[in-house]
Amino acid sequence: MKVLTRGTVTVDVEQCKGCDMCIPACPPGVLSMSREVNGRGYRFPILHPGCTGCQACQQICPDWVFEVFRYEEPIELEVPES
Amino acid sequence: MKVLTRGTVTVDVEQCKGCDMCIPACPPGVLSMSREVNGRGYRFPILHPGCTGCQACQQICPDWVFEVFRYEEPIELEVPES
Amino acid sequence: MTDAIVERPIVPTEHRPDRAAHEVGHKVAPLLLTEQSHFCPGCGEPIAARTILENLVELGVAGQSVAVLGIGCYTAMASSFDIDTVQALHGRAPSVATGVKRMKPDSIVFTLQGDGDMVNEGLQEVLHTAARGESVTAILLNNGVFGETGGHMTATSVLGQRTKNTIDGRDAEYHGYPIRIADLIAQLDGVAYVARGSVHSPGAIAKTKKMVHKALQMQVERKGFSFVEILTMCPTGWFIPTIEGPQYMDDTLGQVHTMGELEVRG
Amino acid sequence: MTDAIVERPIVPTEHRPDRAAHEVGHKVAPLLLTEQSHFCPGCGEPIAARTILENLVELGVAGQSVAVLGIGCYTAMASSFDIDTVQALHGRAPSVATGVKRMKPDSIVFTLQGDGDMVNEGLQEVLHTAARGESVTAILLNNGVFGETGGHMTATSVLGQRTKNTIDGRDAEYHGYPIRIADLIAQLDGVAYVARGSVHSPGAIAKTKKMVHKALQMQVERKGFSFVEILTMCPTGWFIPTIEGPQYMDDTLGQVHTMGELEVRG
Amino acid sequence: MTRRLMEGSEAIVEAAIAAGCRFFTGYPMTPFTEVLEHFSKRLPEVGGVCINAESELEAIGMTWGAAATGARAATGSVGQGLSLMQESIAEMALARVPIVVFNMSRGQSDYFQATRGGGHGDYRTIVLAPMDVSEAVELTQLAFHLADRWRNPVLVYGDFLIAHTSEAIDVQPIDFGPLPDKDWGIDGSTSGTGRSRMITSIGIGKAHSPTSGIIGHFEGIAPHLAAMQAAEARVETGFVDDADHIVVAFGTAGKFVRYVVGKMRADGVRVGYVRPITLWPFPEDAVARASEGKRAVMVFENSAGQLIDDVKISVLGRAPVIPIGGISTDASGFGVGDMYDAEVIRGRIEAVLAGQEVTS
Amino acid sequence: MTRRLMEGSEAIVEAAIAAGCRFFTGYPMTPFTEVLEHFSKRLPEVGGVCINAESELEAIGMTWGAAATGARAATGSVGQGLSLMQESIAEMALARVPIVVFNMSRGQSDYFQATRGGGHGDYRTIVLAPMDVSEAVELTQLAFHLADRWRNPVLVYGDFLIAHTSEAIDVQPIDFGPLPDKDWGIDGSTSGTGRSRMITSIGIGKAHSPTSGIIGHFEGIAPHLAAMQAAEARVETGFVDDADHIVVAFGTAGKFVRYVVGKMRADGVRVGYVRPITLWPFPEDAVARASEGKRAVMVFENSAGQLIDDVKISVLGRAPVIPIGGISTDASGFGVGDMYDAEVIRGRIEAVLAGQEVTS
Amino acid sequence: MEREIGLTGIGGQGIQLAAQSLARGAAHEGRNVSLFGVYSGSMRGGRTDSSVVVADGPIDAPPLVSHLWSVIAMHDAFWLPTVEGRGVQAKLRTGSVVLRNSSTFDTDLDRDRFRVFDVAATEIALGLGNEMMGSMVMVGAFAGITGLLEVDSAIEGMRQSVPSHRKQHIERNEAAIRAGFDAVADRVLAAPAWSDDNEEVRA
Amino acid sequence: MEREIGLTGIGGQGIQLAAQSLARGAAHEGRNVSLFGVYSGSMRGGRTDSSVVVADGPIDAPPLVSHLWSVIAMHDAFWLPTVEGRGVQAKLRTGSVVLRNSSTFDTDLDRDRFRVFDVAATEIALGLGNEMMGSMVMVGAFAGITGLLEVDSAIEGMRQSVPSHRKQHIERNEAAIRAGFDAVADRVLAAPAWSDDNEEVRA
Ligand SMILES: Cc1ncc(C[n+]2csc(CCOP(=O)(O)OP(=O)(O)O)c2C)c(N)n1
Ligand SMILES: Cc1ncc(C[n+]2csc(CCOP(=O)(O)OP(=O)(O)O)c2C)c(N)n1
Ligand code: SF4
Ligand code: SF4
Ligand code: SF4
Ligand code: SF4
Ligand code: SF4
Ligand code: SF4
Ligand SMILES: [Mg+2]
Ligand SMILES: [Mg+2]
Repeated sequence: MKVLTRGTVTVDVEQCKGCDMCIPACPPGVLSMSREVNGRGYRFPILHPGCTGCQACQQICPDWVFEVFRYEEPIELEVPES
Repeated sequence: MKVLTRGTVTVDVEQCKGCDMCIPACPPGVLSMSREVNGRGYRFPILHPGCTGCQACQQICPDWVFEVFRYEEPIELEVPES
Repeated sequence: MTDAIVERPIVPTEHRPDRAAHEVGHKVAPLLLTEQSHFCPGCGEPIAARTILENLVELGVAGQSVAVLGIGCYTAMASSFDIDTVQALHGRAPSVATGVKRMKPDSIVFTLQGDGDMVNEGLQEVLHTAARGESVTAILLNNGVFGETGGHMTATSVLGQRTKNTIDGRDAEYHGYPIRIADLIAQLDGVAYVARGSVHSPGAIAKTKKMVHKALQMQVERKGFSFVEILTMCPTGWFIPTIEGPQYMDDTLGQVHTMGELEVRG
Repeated sequence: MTDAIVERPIVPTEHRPDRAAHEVGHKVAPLLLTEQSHFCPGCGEPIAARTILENLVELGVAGQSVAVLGIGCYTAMASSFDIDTVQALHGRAPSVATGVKRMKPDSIVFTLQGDGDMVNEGLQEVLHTAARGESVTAILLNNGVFGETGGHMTATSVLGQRTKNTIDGRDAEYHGYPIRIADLIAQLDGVAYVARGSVHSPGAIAKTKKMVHKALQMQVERKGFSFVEILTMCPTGWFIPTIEGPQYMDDTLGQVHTMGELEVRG
Repeated sequence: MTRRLMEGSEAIVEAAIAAGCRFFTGYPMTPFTEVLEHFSKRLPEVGGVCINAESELEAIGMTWGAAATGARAATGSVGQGLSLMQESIAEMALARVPIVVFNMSRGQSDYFQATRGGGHGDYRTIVLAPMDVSEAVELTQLAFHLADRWRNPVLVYGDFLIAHTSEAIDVQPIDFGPLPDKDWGIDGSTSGTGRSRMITSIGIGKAHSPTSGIIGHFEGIAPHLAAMQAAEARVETGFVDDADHIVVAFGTAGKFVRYVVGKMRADGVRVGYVRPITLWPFPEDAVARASEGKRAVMVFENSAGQLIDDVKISVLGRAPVIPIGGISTDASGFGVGDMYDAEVIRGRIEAVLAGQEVTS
Repeated sequence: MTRRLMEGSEAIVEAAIAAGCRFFTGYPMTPFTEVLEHFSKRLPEVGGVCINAESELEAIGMTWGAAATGARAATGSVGQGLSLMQESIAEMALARVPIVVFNMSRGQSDYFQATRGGGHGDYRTIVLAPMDVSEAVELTQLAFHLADRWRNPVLVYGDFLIAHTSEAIDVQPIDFGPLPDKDWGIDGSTSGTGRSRMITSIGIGKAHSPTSGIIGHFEGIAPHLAAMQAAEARVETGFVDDADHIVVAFGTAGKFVRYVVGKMRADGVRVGYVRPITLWPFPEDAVARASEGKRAVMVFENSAGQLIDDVKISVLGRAPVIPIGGISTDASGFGVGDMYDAEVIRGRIEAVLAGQEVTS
Repeated sequence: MEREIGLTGIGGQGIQLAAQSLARGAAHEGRNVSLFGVYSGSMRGGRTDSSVVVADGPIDAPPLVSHLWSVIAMHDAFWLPTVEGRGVQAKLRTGSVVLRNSSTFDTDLDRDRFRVFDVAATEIALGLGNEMMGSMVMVGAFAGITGLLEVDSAIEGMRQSVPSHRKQHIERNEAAIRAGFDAVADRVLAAPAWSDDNEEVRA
Repeated sequence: MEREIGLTGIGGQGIQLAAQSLARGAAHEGRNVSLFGVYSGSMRGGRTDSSVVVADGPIDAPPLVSHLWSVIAMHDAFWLPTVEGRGVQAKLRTGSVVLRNSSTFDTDLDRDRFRVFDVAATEIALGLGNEMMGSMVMVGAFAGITGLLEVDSAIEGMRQSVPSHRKQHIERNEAAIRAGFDAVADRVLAAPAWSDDNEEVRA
């Protein structure tokens, strides 16, 4: 299955404090929490295809973890049927 | 002319501080200020016929000057035509 | 006062009438230890005090009442009230009253404070106490000035009011706006009763007395915080002749701090 | 968050995209001297701070802005804000801001205070400053607890709220009622703008940002005192997992301290 | 109750309750917060009242009201909060309202405020300075007793170390002997009887029981202070008689000094210590006696130099008075600095013995 | 300006304005009220700001903000009001915010509060104690200078007598010499430049200009205090060299003592006086020198005994220190008691000369 | 030569304005003056005192004087020792000049010891239409009896002392001062301030 | 014999609960105990330290000890001297026992001077479903490596220490302590607390 992906983010893993708040805040639900921890012992978000570049994660993140980008042209990313 | 007089008051002259407030407060307007002063140098109220015993003077007086009485039977007091 | 009246004969007033008559009301307010009153001529504060004292007696709670006084001209009442009294510091009466009430829940505790005391120095105290729903009654004597210090602007002085340090009148731009404290308190959830009365006329005094009655009644019934603001004349601090006090009050303070009941918990 | 998502492929997020893309918004809020934030995981305070900092830049007033901070967790922002700062004592920020503004009328002065700071310790300060119509902007970060000291009840904690010293929930009878501070301030004549926002969801954040904008704009136009209350999550002081913060806020504080504009001077 | 590992703040609360304290209120501030937390849990359990005051100003006001009824009532704070209470504390001393105030201070630099009264006017509070949790349990109870004995506020000067140290404690009520009746307590019951009562700091009395007036009221302060001063000074001394040098220190610093002096004595060094337990009244006589013929009197305190004033006033030139403390705090400002270290302290004492200068 | 009969409170205001004070705020309380009244009239006339603060707590906060901009700013109060300000005064000392505070005190029993700081922690305010209206005019101006020189709050310790005495006065600005730039003042102009500034009492700095941290901040207090102490002690002495006895007194009491001692000298009695002008730093050296070889050092103060502590600390046993003052007030509590009487004071001094006990 | 004048009364009697009128009036004549007033802001009938020292040379004495050459006594509330203080009379010496407002001052005075002058100040003021201006009447009477200053100087002193928000009272104050002066026309310089035989005033 | 144990970390790492668990656990075994914790109410990543003194006789030393026999090191933020203090390491002696949370403690340690034991506490906790329970893991590991107290006593100490509003966490805390104990199964009593050769620990 192809997922339309209008944007993407960078995640500053070491800044993250693992609060999980970005996860439900992401409208298309394309963030999940890692299984590993960062240097301070916190889990952090992982991005999956389908980001819209909406900035919701950036706005709610208390720790300045996300930089958000919008693609000039949306792309399609492949995901397995769920 | 006779004036119907339902009540009367006593005036504790030495308690009075001459504020004048009882004068306009008296509904039938039967109080006036003295020309002399009391021991502290204040003028004080004088009663004329026509008191109704309404207590207005007593209520507004800050210095507990008045005691108010109502006659069992109203009386008529003589005043000159004005 | 018509000039005519002074022409009329004088009724003797030194002694009780010799005719059959009954006394109505007391000369001196009840619960006083002395007839002396150390207030300026024309002051509204003793008039307001009478409304409280009479109510304590009429409600039958005088023998369990505790007064907590603020600091202002009314502080002079501390010695004359025959009421157990805690003299609080300027602004702090509501907290002191709280301490008393919590330790003696059966007492009827009221504060007596001025606008300087309550709305300036102790604004926070009264609001927190009200929000806490503390079962005490706060009584404000609002004359729109610090009477005691000589007639300076308070947080309730109305725009244009001439005070010792706003000699050209209170100017919103420079001195800000008056606080209508009863309106604020009425917004709080913990309050059972809020009203504003005045003592500038016999009619207003009668209404005010009823307000104080209701406020104390709320405390008896443990319904929460109760509050009565009473506008009082301060001819000294207003720099006007005593006789003009009532009218001045009506024209200035009375226009902003309007009378009436603002909150009555059922 | 559906479990399904974790099954999907992972998009690399270490670097800027290699495809043609433009950055939207900044990673770090503007006017910060450091990316480090000394707040607990899931704290709402830095989120609220971003709404202020972005507005200062967007209004073009950053270079004349002065921050006056209260004492609470947000005090940690004093070092990181690239803004001339006066650190006030607990509760005293509005008066300090007044002093600054009166001496530097061209500066844009805002306070940043918590509910403990503003509605407990300094309730009187903010009300007097508002009534004075002081041309400053006060911003309240309301999390219904003293975060800094470990999650104790404040004057805004809602009934039933579990805090460190109301462990069975805030009980009106014993602990009193919460104060809805924005509602109180909106009653005062000196105020130009009063609103209440929140940071518990991206939508709420966007609305809050607009409120802060309007408040600062009022100051630029010298229309009087302006005020924005921002509800912020404090998972630490609420004793809940960080992820539950936004929902908890909506269910508790958000029900009593409801969002919206309460006063807008034309 | 049997011995239980308790933090100092909890132990203080248990001691207060054992002493009959039934009213407490306060506003959070580390490490006073912990005292407040324990009171807010425990007082309702024993039929008392604990109010989460909205601020320190309101806390002290509520305490005033509660104490005015005759109840044993207390409050407290730290640093800024204590300063805010000074107006009321000063006036409660004048109004003769007995309360107990816990200053869970950060360091020892509130000594002046505690002993000279940060408020206005002529007044003093009795100040009890425990050195550790066990002593805090005793002195907390004594505080309530002395407050009632003298109708005067009493301050317990604790600190972060006492608040945050846990020891195994068994709190038992202590009987300090009989006290005068609290017939001055206000409850409304004498209202309207012609014998109504009044609690006031401003020296006026009810019209039916005229007081000595404001002048008399103020003039009466000096004898009251003198009486407390004569009766209540408390001190612990150790090894002073045959010492060449003595060290004066109070509270937690006193605990360290006592420990260090003990070790030095064990090593044969002729040093002694004086530990004031009441900071006011200051044990002037004990310090004076201990200083007689000494080569130096050292003062170890965690401040820029406050206790040293009282030491100088006591020693009055009998021996040189040498400060060996200084301001020492941790990064949180809790006043638990690196100077609180037995080896550091020993080093400073030894430097003085060796005639070297001590720089803190 | 030419000489004009002015009440002390008015003269103080004129002096403050001459010194460049452009911000004042306060809350009425006799006799500070009069100072506030004059400021509220005069400051707008010179382009300054005077706010009728809603309370003393708010007054001191506003003063903090105004002074933080670098403006010369002042406030003040009396008694209770001063006590309420102690939290802020203590912290302004830490934050190095230069302000001037007028304590138009009732009597002299705020000496401890003034000199030891009624607030928490290690700090001191410079305290200037004029003896009369003329000296108040000079010391008020000096106060603003010293505040800026040291970035420290300065207290002017006046009283009811100074406030309410009128003399013919001509207020002229005094030049006390150059001062450091106030480049620390806050006005928003460095915001967003990476060089933004901060005024804080809590020892943290902007991230771009790390400070010494909280520990360093606190440890820095002691040298700051020592520097002020070394530089600023001021005193007036009279007839001390060949005196057998000296009398120490400050402020209005000092004016009386100076007058009485002058009269006694005229009568051939070998008595001298020391009048501390700064109460902190206390002129320890001058008092020590003056006490050398004297038969007694008398202390005349209107309090239960506060100044006497500093006298003892200075004299250090060189001579007996004898209190001849006491609490003396009028019925309003304004601190203007019957003891302020040249004949009464002379009587007390003579009693000591005659070896009698003085009871106040 | 130094002359110490005390004024004593109760709040609302205008004591402070009277004292200022005397002080500014004397200063207007080139005298050295020191003035001290005990008052608080309000007028609730409490003590209000003032003392004025007028001298022809510099004044080095503190403003609270041990003795009074003269006193203007509006009310006797604080005349004798009470719980509130030792009273004004204690500061008088034999021969001190006492101007007594006979309308409101009741206490007996030792007329052998003091030079007592009765002035019905309140009544005179009442006659002028404002019974509250008794102390202005006394100022005029004092100028007349003692000549410490000219009555015109006293009026000038009053003018300089009335606060800006009370300027409308200047006229009637002037009338009261003049009325007081006139009232003692029969006693002019009965106790002259600047004559040497005052040195008889003694403890 | 007295054993001083330091615990150091940053807010939120559960340092205080760990220290209390050790202290109450040791008290449960009849030892004399003194415990001191540096913490403030909030969890904003600041310093949080604790020290526990456990002794078989009465403790007369003040609670702030000059030296540490052992330290449980959760994070290295306050390990070395900084502007914020001289750091925890300064209190160690040669031979002191250091339990290092290898997941979050980065600084190099002098393994010749100290007896260092690495425990991946945060990772172990993560495996149990809550990465925030690393210090509980450390408590178990400490019991195993030093035998200062039995692991069951540590668990009992934890039970007594959890505040009433957090009782629901007791189970998983216990699991974490046991997991820590199990994780050092290969190093049991590798640094025995109550053996005499500890007296080698020296400055
Ligand atoms: C802390 C403090 N500040 C100032 C004062 C001085 N003071 C005494 S009464 C008063 C004003 C009282 O005003 P208000 O309460 O309105 O009473 P009123 O005199 O008008 O009846 C002031 C400011 C004080 N006693 N305490
Ligand atoms: C006068 C005073 N009292 C108490 C404190 C302790 N204190 C520091 S922060 C704080 C609570 C702050 O609460 P809030 O303003 O709501 O901020 P939050 O931590 O929730 O962000 C308290 C009580 C203080 N610093 N000063
Ligand atoms: S930008 Fe929007 S869609 Fe993309 S990850 Fe963030 S919240 Fe999700
Ligand atoms: S919101 Fe920020 S800090 Fe929280 S988990 Fe997401 S990225 Fe991490
Ligand atoms: S009782 Fe009524 S009618 Fe009679 S005098 Fe008084 S006010 Fe007038
Ligand atoms: S109201 Fe009372 S005090 Fe006033 S004039 Fe009338 S009687 Fe006298
Ligand atoms: S000053 Fe005003 S309030 Fe005070 S007694 Fe006089 S009139 Fe009444
Ligand atoms: S305690 Fe609450 S307000 Fe403070 S940093 Fe943590 S989450 Fe934020
Ligand atoms: Mg008023
Ligand atoms: Mg908060």
